[in-house]
Parts: sequence; structure tokens; C-alpha cells
Amino acid sequence: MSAGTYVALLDGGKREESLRVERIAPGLYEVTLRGVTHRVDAFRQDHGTVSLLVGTESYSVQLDERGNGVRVHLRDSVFPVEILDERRARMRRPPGKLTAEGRVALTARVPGRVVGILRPPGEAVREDEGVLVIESMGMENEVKSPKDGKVAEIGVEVGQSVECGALLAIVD
Amino acid sequence: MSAGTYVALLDGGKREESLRVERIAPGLYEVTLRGVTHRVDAFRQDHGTVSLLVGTESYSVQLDERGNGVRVHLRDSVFPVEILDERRARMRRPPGKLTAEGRVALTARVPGRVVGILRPPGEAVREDEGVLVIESMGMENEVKSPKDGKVAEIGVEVGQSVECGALLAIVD
Amino acid sequence: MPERRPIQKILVANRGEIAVRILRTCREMGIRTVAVFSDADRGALHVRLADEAVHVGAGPARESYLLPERILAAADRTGADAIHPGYGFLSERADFNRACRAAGLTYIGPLPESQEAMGVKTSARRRMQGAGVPVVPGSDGPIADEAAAVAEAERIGFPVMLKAAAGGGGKGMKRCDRAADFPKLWQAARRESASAFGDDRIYLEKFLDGPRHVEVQVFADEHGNVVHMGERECSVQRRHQKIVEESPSPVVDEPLRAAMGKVAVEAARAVGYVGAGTVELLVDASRNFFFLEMNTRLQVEHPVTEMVTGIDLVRLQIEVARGGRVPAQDEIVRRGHAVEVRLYAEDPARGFLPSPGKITYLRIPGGPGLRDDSGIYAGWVVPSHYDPMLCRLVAWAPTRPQAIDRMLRALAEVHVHGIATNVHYLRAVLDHPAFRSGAYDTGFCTAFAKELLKPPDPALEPIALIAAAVAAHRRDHERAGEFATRAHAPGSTWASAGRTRAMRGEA
Amino acid sequence: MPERRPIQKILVANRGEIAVRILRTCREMGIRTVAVFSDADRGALHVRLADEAVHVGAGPARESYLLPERILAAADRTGADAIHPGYGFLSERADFNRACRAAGLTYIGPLPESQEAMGVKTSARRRMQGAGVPVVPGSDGPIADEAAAVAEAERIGFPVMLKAAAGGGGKGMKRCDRAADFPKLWQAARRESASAFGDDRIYLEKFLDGPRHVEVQVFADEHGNVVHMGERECSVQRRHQKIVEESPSPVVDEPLRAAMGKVAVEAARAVGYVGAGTVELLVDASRNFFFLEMNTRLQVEHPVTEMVTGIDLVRLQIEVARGGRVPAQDEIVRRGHAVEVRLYAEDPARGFLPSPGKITYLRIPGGPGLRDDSGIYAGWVVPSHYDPMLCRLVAWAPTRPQAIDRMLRALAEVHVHGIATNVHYLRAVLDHPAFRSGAYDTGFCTAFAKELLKPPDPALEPIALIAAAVAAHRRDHERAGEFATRAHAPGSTWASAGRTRAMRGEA
Repeated sequence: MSAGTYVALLDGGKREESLRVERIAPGLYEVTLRGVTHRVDAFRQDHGTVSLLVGTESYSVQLDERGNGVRVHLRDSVFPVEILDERRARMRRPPGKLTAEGRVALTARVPGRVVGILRPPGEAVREDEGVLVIESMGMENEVKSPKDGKVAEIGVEVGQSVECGALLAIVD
Repeated sequence: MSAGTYVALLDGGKREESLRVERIAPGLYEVTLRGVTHRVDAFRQDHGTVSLLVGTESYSVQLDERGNGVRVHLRDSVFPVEILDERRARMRRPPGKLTAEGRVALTARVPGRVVGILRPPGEAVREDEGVLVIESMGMENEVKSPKDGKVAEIGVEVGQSVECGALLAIVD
Repeated sequence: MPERRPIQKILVANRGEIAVRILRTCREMGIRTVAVFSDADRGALHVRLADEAVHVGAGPARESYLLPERILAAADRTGADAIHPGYGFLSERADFNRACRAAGLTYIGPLPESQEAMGVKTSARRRMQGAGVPVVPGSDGPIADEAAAVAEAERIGFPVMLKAAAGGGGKGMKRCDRAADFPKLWQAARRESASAFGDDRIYLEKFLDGPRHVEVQVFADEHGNVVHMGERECSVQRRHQKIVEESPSPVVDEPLRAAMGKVAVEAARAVGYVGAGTVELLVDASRNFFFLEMNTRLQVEHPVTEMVTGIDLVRLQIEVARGGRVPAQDEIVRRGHAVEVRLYAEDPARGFLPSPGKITYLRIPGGPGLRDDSGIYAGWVVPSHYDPMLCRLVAWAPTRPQAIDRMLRALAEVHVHGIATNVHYLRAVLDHPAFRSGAYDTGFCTAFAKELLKPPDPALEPIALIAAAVAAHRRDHERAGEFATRAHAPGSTWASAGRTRAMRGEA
Repeated sequence: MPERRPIQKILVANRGEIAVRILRTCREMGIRTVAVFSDADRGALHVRLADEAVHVGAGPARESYLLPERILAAADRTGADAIHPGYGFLSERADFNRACRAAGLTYIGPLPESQEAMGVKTSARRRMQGAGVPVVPGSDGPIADEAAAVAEAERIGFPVMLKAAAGGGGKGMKRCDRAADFPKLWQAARRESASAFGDDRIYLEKFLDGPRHVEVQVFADEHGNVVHMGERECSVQRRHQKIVEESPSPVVDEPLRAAMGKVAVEAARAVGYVGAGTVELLVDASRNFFFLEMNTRLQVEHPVTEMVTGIDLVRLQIEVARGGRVPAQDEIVRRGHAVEVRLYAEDPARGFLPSPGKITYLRIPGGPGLRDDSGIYAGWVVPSHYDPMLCRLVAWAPTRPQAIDRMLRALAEVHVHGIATNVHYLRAVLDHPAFRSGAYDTGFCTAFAKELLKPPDPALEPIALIAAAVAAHRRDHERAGEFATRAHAPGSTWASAGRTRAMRGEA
């Protein structure tokens, strides 16, 4: 009834797989991956959960969409995948290597309260050393520097509440 | 911050109560009913459930909206209420008495399958006597006539599946 | 325990909560599972909890779950080596049992001969009479036609019970008070029975006024060992459908338990029984008991026994099917009291009309001593084709009053939105003085019908009005757009407006 | 049982799952309840389950739950006649206990003097030494300043444990391997302790390598009766936070249980204890045990003991507070095995970062032998201010392997969407050979850190890709509008397209 070809990016774009999806009837698909065609019966059950029957095998899959990507939860595994349609896949630039170079912003990965500043501005810091301490849910978490360098700026004070994503410090 | 006066219709419109609602702050209200003003803290928790604190008393209330009315579930009680604002309350006609007179349509109150016709067209039927039998969830339910009369028409056949609300028969 | 039949993959020939119940034990035992489903059940919980699932037909049970050939084809396709029938559907069909064995599958249940001996309820009655156990007066066998049935009813004397020869669980069961009503009830009982069991044979039994319905769990292995696990009291019934069960029964003391257990074990022995079975008894006001029937399968209310004995009956079924042994009678130790309720999709306020449809929100409570066996989830569309049971809740406590109070507490926390349930009715049953006293019989629901359908509590009316008015005001307020400019929680219409209330979903 | 203090309304001075746990038993006993809540907890489950609720301050605990005067004002306003402190927060603060009593309230717990004797962990250690019970070497008392602390650490010899004198539950607890790390850990321990208990006093203990952490539940009444209820094994800890607990302990046999029980009862007697308490012991590889501390309150993991003994510890706390008696030692009968896991809002894949936020979908499984104690619901916003525990699940079965398999089954059914949880980590712990064998100690989580954080299973990758691709295709398909014209299920974007599939929410 309809069909499409998709490229799935894995491991942050380091690997890719091609899939052809053909819709046979409502909820029924034929999906070709690595040369094998699977008969798939897909049923969306509740908030983000899909029941998949691939042949007779039953899988309960949770699809957690985040931006362009989707995190696929399946039994004890989580697969971060990005799905592109053919056109977008062709236009895609090869993925660049992500490194911690130049000025790096340290942001709060969790909402909480700043309870300590371990490296004041101007101090040298080594990769993986803590710069600040955030308390969340009664536990302290160090915010670490991703590189060797110098603390250029601290954007918060001890005692201050911070939201997730808040700028905490800059390492040069 | 804002205020309104409402009329609550109870017992299908046989009784009414007037309420004045004043919004003091987000989620905080003063509600006056029967001459008493209650301080109310209202918090919507999940699908249709509201946590109400009236003074210090805590109530978990489920509001099930149906058309103009709302069914308020509270502990072991269910209160069917219709809430009108002042203007609509003034315009409202006095409620008429509902009786089963003239031609009456019998409809399916539950989805299921017709498994028996007890009174074929033309036969006389007394109030509360069964006209058809519907099976749903493995149990049989008689569809009864709300009045003395004659079966004018049967709109379904034995074995037929019916949805909730389907016209089954007309009693004259 | 010598395992003569290795069971590695079980097909569960059932749906809903009992399928879920069985799948859970299989998973705990490391046994692979196959679910079957109809069109109406593609989204059901049992499909997602199984390792494999096979479609077996259309929504109506007679076009799917009641078709032995479809079930066997699914087993063949998936390579299952055993079948668990659950209860209802094909669970008491000796022909299905036999077909499974013929196909080389292990049938988790008794031999077909035992099922036939007990399944034809009347031959079971004759055997019991032979063993000196009193039975309720009734017809000698299923009755062929309506005319013969009326005559038999006249002989026994009205009121009589019409019962499905293949049946159980209240399906196809009707009480008839006078000859004039007989034809209509006869037809209805046959239709219900055919629909539920694929068998429309009906027999008659004298209706006893106000007896208690008490049943004994038995378990037998193929090495000749038969034990009982005490009784379950099942007298709270509406339209012959059990609603509340408990163990121990308030009327059964240790000597009576031993006497009932002895009879139940004899009944099982008399038919060469293997596996889990239940001997149903009627107990009169003088605590005399009569054999009613033996159900050759697991019962809905089996968790009551599990909570009291600590034994997983499904695990034991599988172990016995593998060739294992049942525990010795003195190893079966009872502790405390368990009460079960059946949460149905039905609306007590509308004459208990079934209430299929979509569950829009669900919260089943937990806490100490509480067990939830449900086959539902938020978002599930309860089909109109099957039994309306949504969930079985069991409360355990050291004493009966504590178990009742625990269940009342739990039911007050149940949230099912989108469809109607009997939750308030269940609370009224448990809190009724006759239930609390323990002095109730199968006439309970009829005798107290009015009291069990309580009107709304007038003391709560002001709160209900306040809730409705505040909700109306909030809606007006929202319409007025005051919130529109400062709502910052995406998707929420109950946006918050200040730092300290940032996490409030204020109304 | 003579009831000398009638308790009719209990204020629960806590939040989250423990508040819910206590409220449930109160409701079962017919006792009215008062909840307290901070700004962050207006929508919490404990507020909706209580009869009354009072706001006590801002989100941070030190501005609400840790303020005795706010709690006492709430009790006064609502006319509560008793206080249940739960655990954490004010539960081990003798000053709060004393203030409750001064206000004429029944404090459900020991006398303040017992709390002081045990709360200052070091005086408790001295008493135990006096009674001939070996204790872990450490400082004689809380240490005033950092310089003295470093000196003491050098004397004891590294590695040492820094521990909150007022503490428990891993809060304010740090392991220090060398003097250079001391200042930083000292400050961190003091801050955490101040935040968690409102008390920043720290003491030192020798760090024992690879001991087991086993604790004994004791219960005492004011008539001089003290009993124990057996042990709980709590060696699976990460960052000194217990994750998995079980009873019985795989290393405790009947003689060792009796010896530990005797010591625990003596410890309770030595401080004139009344109510529920826990004596924590360290057990070395030769099964010698050392007194560690006594917690003068309920523990998070108390349901493990409840499942095995059948006793509701909260009910017994209330009965003892009323002047009742504890059962005799020989009336406390243990049955089977219980395993508890703590489901935390944290992301193991991101270094176990806390993961507060909105729970968009929730399904906690049920079934045989499973108990769910949670303080959450679908739609709840988990605050960042408090402990990250969402839910306590306990599995009971006749044997340890069955209890483990039951919990593994249950965890596979847990659905929490919207926030990250440690559910996969918990499964990895339970399924680890070292855990299954029972031969594990407090070094377990560190020793197997890598194995417990499993990479995705490559065998499942094709399925994950198929699921993602089908979802993408469905989205494209919807965008193309093909569904728009024939969707007939309002609100559903997964509309169905034929009669037989009318109830399918097809993808």
C-alpha cells in the first residue's frame, strides 16, 4: 500500500543500516534488513509503547523520541538510533569527530543546588577533575572538566538552585 | 484575581445550588456555598483527577465530563451535576417531566450481539417486559420496554453485532 | 523430582488475566511461552508478555479461542511442547485434551477420562453417591429436550437450577422458580452455555435456599498422591457469578476442614485425577455438606489458596505435568486469611450492564499484603466479547478482620477511568455487617441488594459541588486567555505561575 | 491488650513512599491521618491518600520536612494525637521526639533517651563493648574539627569510613583511602549530613574490606518484652546506598540467627528500647559479626521482614505506642524467602545521575508473591529535592532461587516512561552469578561494576531497527494524509481501517 527506504544511524553515526519498509495492510508491514524480509505486525499500545510481532516472536518496545533521534528500549537493552529517509540520508554530511577542544561550557545535567565550587576562576584543572558540586535528590554529584585547561568563568554561586542545562562554568 | 457565580443542577435539575468562586492565587480559591466560604486548594493530578484541600481536609476527586454535565466521583459516591454560569442559569427553562409516551426507541446500552427477539413486531408488550436479548461479555441482558404498548418495529436480526446506542426496536 | 517430560515451551490457550497469570509463572521457571489472540486482543497484555504470539481468529470466542484446531495449529507453528488451558474456553473439553495428547503435546491438566467423568456433572454425582457422599437432588444426566426437562423439573420440584453440563463460572446457569418461566430460561441457558463452552447440554438440580458455597482445592500427581489445600468460601455471588472469595471459610473449623478434605481427596481418587482440581460443596445452615461438582482445572479464585499456603499452584501444575510429585499433606501449612475480589467492567448503577471500552487511566494500588492479578493497562480497550473481569485483587492478613480492612483500603485507592466498574459495590459488600460477621450465604447479594447499591453520601455533596464549580471556573478562566500568555509547561492546560509552585499542576 | 493511649489521628511527618506505606496501615486500622507537604509535593500521592494535609514549607527539606516547629504546628492545627516520623528527616532526632511528647502527642517510636544513646553512634558502640560484643574499630565520638579528624584517621589507619553521627541510609557516608583525599570528603560528608539530618557531626570507623552487611529487626514494648524477627541481608550497596535486600541472609543459619538475635535484643534492652529498631552488624568472611549501629526507627527494607513473618510492622508500632505488647518470640514464625529492590530515579548509563521529572506513563507489575510499595503515579513530577527512590518492590517465594526469578520477572514488566530508572541495573544485579550464588559482600557493586552495566544486546539490534523504521514510516504515512480521511477513532493518530481491526491501535 505504501513503501519507504530508511537509513538508521547507530553509535552516534559511526555505523549505518538500510531498511526498506512496505506497508501491506493497516498495522502490517514487510521490513527488509540485511537481505532478510521480516513480516511485522505493529500495534501501538500506550504512551510510546509498541507491541511488535516479528513472525511469531513478540516484543514490547518503548520508543522514546528525542530530537532527531529515538531511544529504542527493548528488554534490558537501549538502542539510540537516528532514522533518516533516503533523501535526507543522501544529503547528510559525514559525521565529524566530537572532541573537547577550545572553550568548553559545563552545564548542569540534573536540576539541583550548587553546594560547592572546587576550582575557582583562574585555577588549572585536569580532564575528569571536578569543578563544581551539585546536590540533587540528597546526593552530591561532581561536575567534571572534559579536558585539561583553566577555569575561565564560574556562572553560579554556592547555594543557588539550577535547572537542568544551566550554564555553570567555562573551561578554557 | 477573578470570580464567577455558578448554579449547580442536581437530581436531573430538580434541585439547584448557587456557588460563588473567587480565585485568590494559582490553584487557590474561595468558594461560597450555602452561606459558608471555604478555602480551597485545587491541584489537578492526572487524567481527570483533582486533589482538593478544603481547609485541611483532603479529597481525591474524579471529574468525568459528559456533555453539559459532569459526574463527580468522590470516595464511594458519584454525583451527577450540571454546572451553569449565571447568565445561562437565568436563560434556562424549567425542566420538563420525562415520561415514556408515544413512540419510544429502544437502543443498545452496551455493545454486543443480538441473541434473541422475545417480542416480534405486532406483539403487545407490558412495561418492564423484555423485547430483545443482547449478549455482551458472555452475559445476556434483556432490553426492556419502558411502557405498555405494541412492538412497532424490530431493527436488528438475531446474530447481528450492535454498537452502543444502536436502534434495536420501536415500541408504540 | 524425576522430570520425565521436559516442558520447554508452553502455549497458553487463553486470554486476559489468567493468561497473564500463567505466563508470569512460566517466565519465573525459565519456560518459553506462546500466547494466542483474537482480533479483539491484538493489544492485550498477554500478547506483549509472551515470548511468541499467534493470531487464532475473530473476536467472538467461538471463532477463535474455542476452536481446538486453531490452538493446535499455533502450537505446531511455534514448536510448543505443552498446552496450559487456563479456565473457561477449552479448559474442560476432554476432546481438546485428547487432541493435544494425540499431537504429542503435554496437556497441563488431568487425563481426558477424568474430565469426562467429572465434566458430565451427573455421572460425577452418581460416583459420589456410590462413595456415600450426599449430593444435591437433581437430574441423572443432561436432558435432551425441553419437554423432558420441564417434566424433570416438576419431578424435582421448583425452584430448580438449570446448569451447563460442560460448565462452571456461572455461565449458562439459571434459577427457575416456576414452570411458566422454564422455556425462556432453558433457551437462554443453552445459548450461554454454547457460547461459553461450545456445548449446550443442560442438567437440573434442586435449588437449595440459602446454602453456602464452599470449595476444596485438591492436587494429585501421577504417582498416586492426592492432597487437599483447604477450602475457599465463595458464597458472595450475583447472577451465579462469584464476586468475593475468602479462605478460610468463616464456618469451617479444623474438623470440618478435615472431613471436607477427605471427601475431596476421595472424589479426585475416584476419577484417577492428576493435577489441580476443585471440589465444590454446598454447606447448609447445620454445616452439612453436599457434593456439587468437581472442576477439572484451575479456578479464578486460586490465588486465595496461594496466599494462605504460600504454594504457586501454576508452578505445581507444571511440575506435576513434568512427572513431579505433590508435597505431602503435612507439608501444606496454612497461615492467616485471604480475601479476593473480582473487579468487573460493569455498571452497578445501570443494572450491572457490561461496560466495555477504553481504559483512559488506571492505578491499581499496592502496599502490604496486597496482590494484583490483572490483564489490563492504561490505554487498553476492554472488548465486549469476553468475560467482564478486569482484575483480581487479593488481600492477605493474619486475621479475617484485618484482611477485610486491608481490601477496603485497597479498593478505595483503585482508579479506573473511561469505563464503569463495580468497585463501589465491592466495597459495600466487604463493609456490610452480614459479610463482616461471616454469617452470610449464597443469598447475600439478593437479600441485601438495596443496601449494596448505596446512594451518594449527602455529607460529601458540598465537596462535589465545590469541585465541579472550581473546574468550571478554571475552564472559564482559561478561555478568557489569562493563562495563555504565561503558560510554560508544554502540553499542560493547568500551567503554573510562580517559582515555588513550578511543579504544581494547579487546578 | 490494654490500650492506655488511644491513638485516633496520626500525623505522618514524612513524604513519598514511606508516608504512603504508613497511611495505608492507618487506614486499615481505622485511624484518621494527616499528611504534611512541601511546595514540591502538593501533587504527591501521600497528600491524596491522607484524610487531611497541611503545607509545611518550601521544597528543600530543611525549609519544610526538617522543621520540627512546622510539623508540630500542623499537628496542633489538625488535632492529631500522635506522630509517626517514618525514616529519614526527623526520625532520629531526639529533640523532635521530646518536643512531640512535650506537646502532649504520642511519638510512635522509642524514648528520646534511647535515641540519644544510639543516635550518638559512638556511645552506643561503647555500651556494646561493655556488653562484650565486638565492634568495628573507630573514633570514640563525633570529631569536632578537620585537623583532629585527620589525626584520628591516621591513628585508625586508612582506609576509613566517614559517617554521619546522626545518620543512616548512606547519607553523609564516605570512604576515604588516603589522607590527601580527606579534606574534600570531610566537607562533603558534613554538607550531606547537615542537609539530610540537620546535624553535621561526623565520626570515623575503620573500613573493613568485603564484609557483609546484615541487620536484625528488633521490637520492644513498654512492658519489658523484647523480641527479634530475624535478619535482613543488605550487602548490595552502591555509594553506601542499599539497592537490594533479602531475608534470610544466604550466610545466616539457625545458630547464627539465634546468636545475632540475642545480641540485638541485648542492645535494645541496654538502652531501654521501645518500638521497632534495627541492629546493624558487619559479618566477615568467617561469619564473625561486629556491632555497627542501631537505627531507632523503621527501615526502608522493613517489608522484607513483613513478607517472611506475616507481621505488619507499622501496625505493631502503633499497637506498641498505644501500650500494647509484642508477640512472644516463639510466635514469630518465618516462612520462605523475600527479596527487595529499590527502584531509583537515576540513570546508570550516565553515571547514575539523578533523574527527576515527570512520569508520563507507569505500569508496576503484580502477580503472585509480589508487593509494590510506591509513592508515585502516572503524571507525577518527581522532585529534585529528595531521595530518588520511586518504588520498593518485594518478591516472596518459598525458596531463594524462586524469589530471585520472581523479581527478575517482575522487573521485566516495569514500565516507567519520562524519566530514567535503574531497572536494568537491578536486573543485572539479581541475575549476576555472584548474587545468585549468595556469596557476595558489600564490595559486590564495585567489583562487578562493568558487568552490571551491560551494553545493548546485539541480537536485539535488528528488532530495534525494525521498530524505529516502522515508526518512522507510520509517521511519514500519517503526514501524507492517507489516514486523515478515514480515521474514525477521535484523538487517535493510530486510527484503524477495517471492521475486524476496529479495536486495534495499529502502528
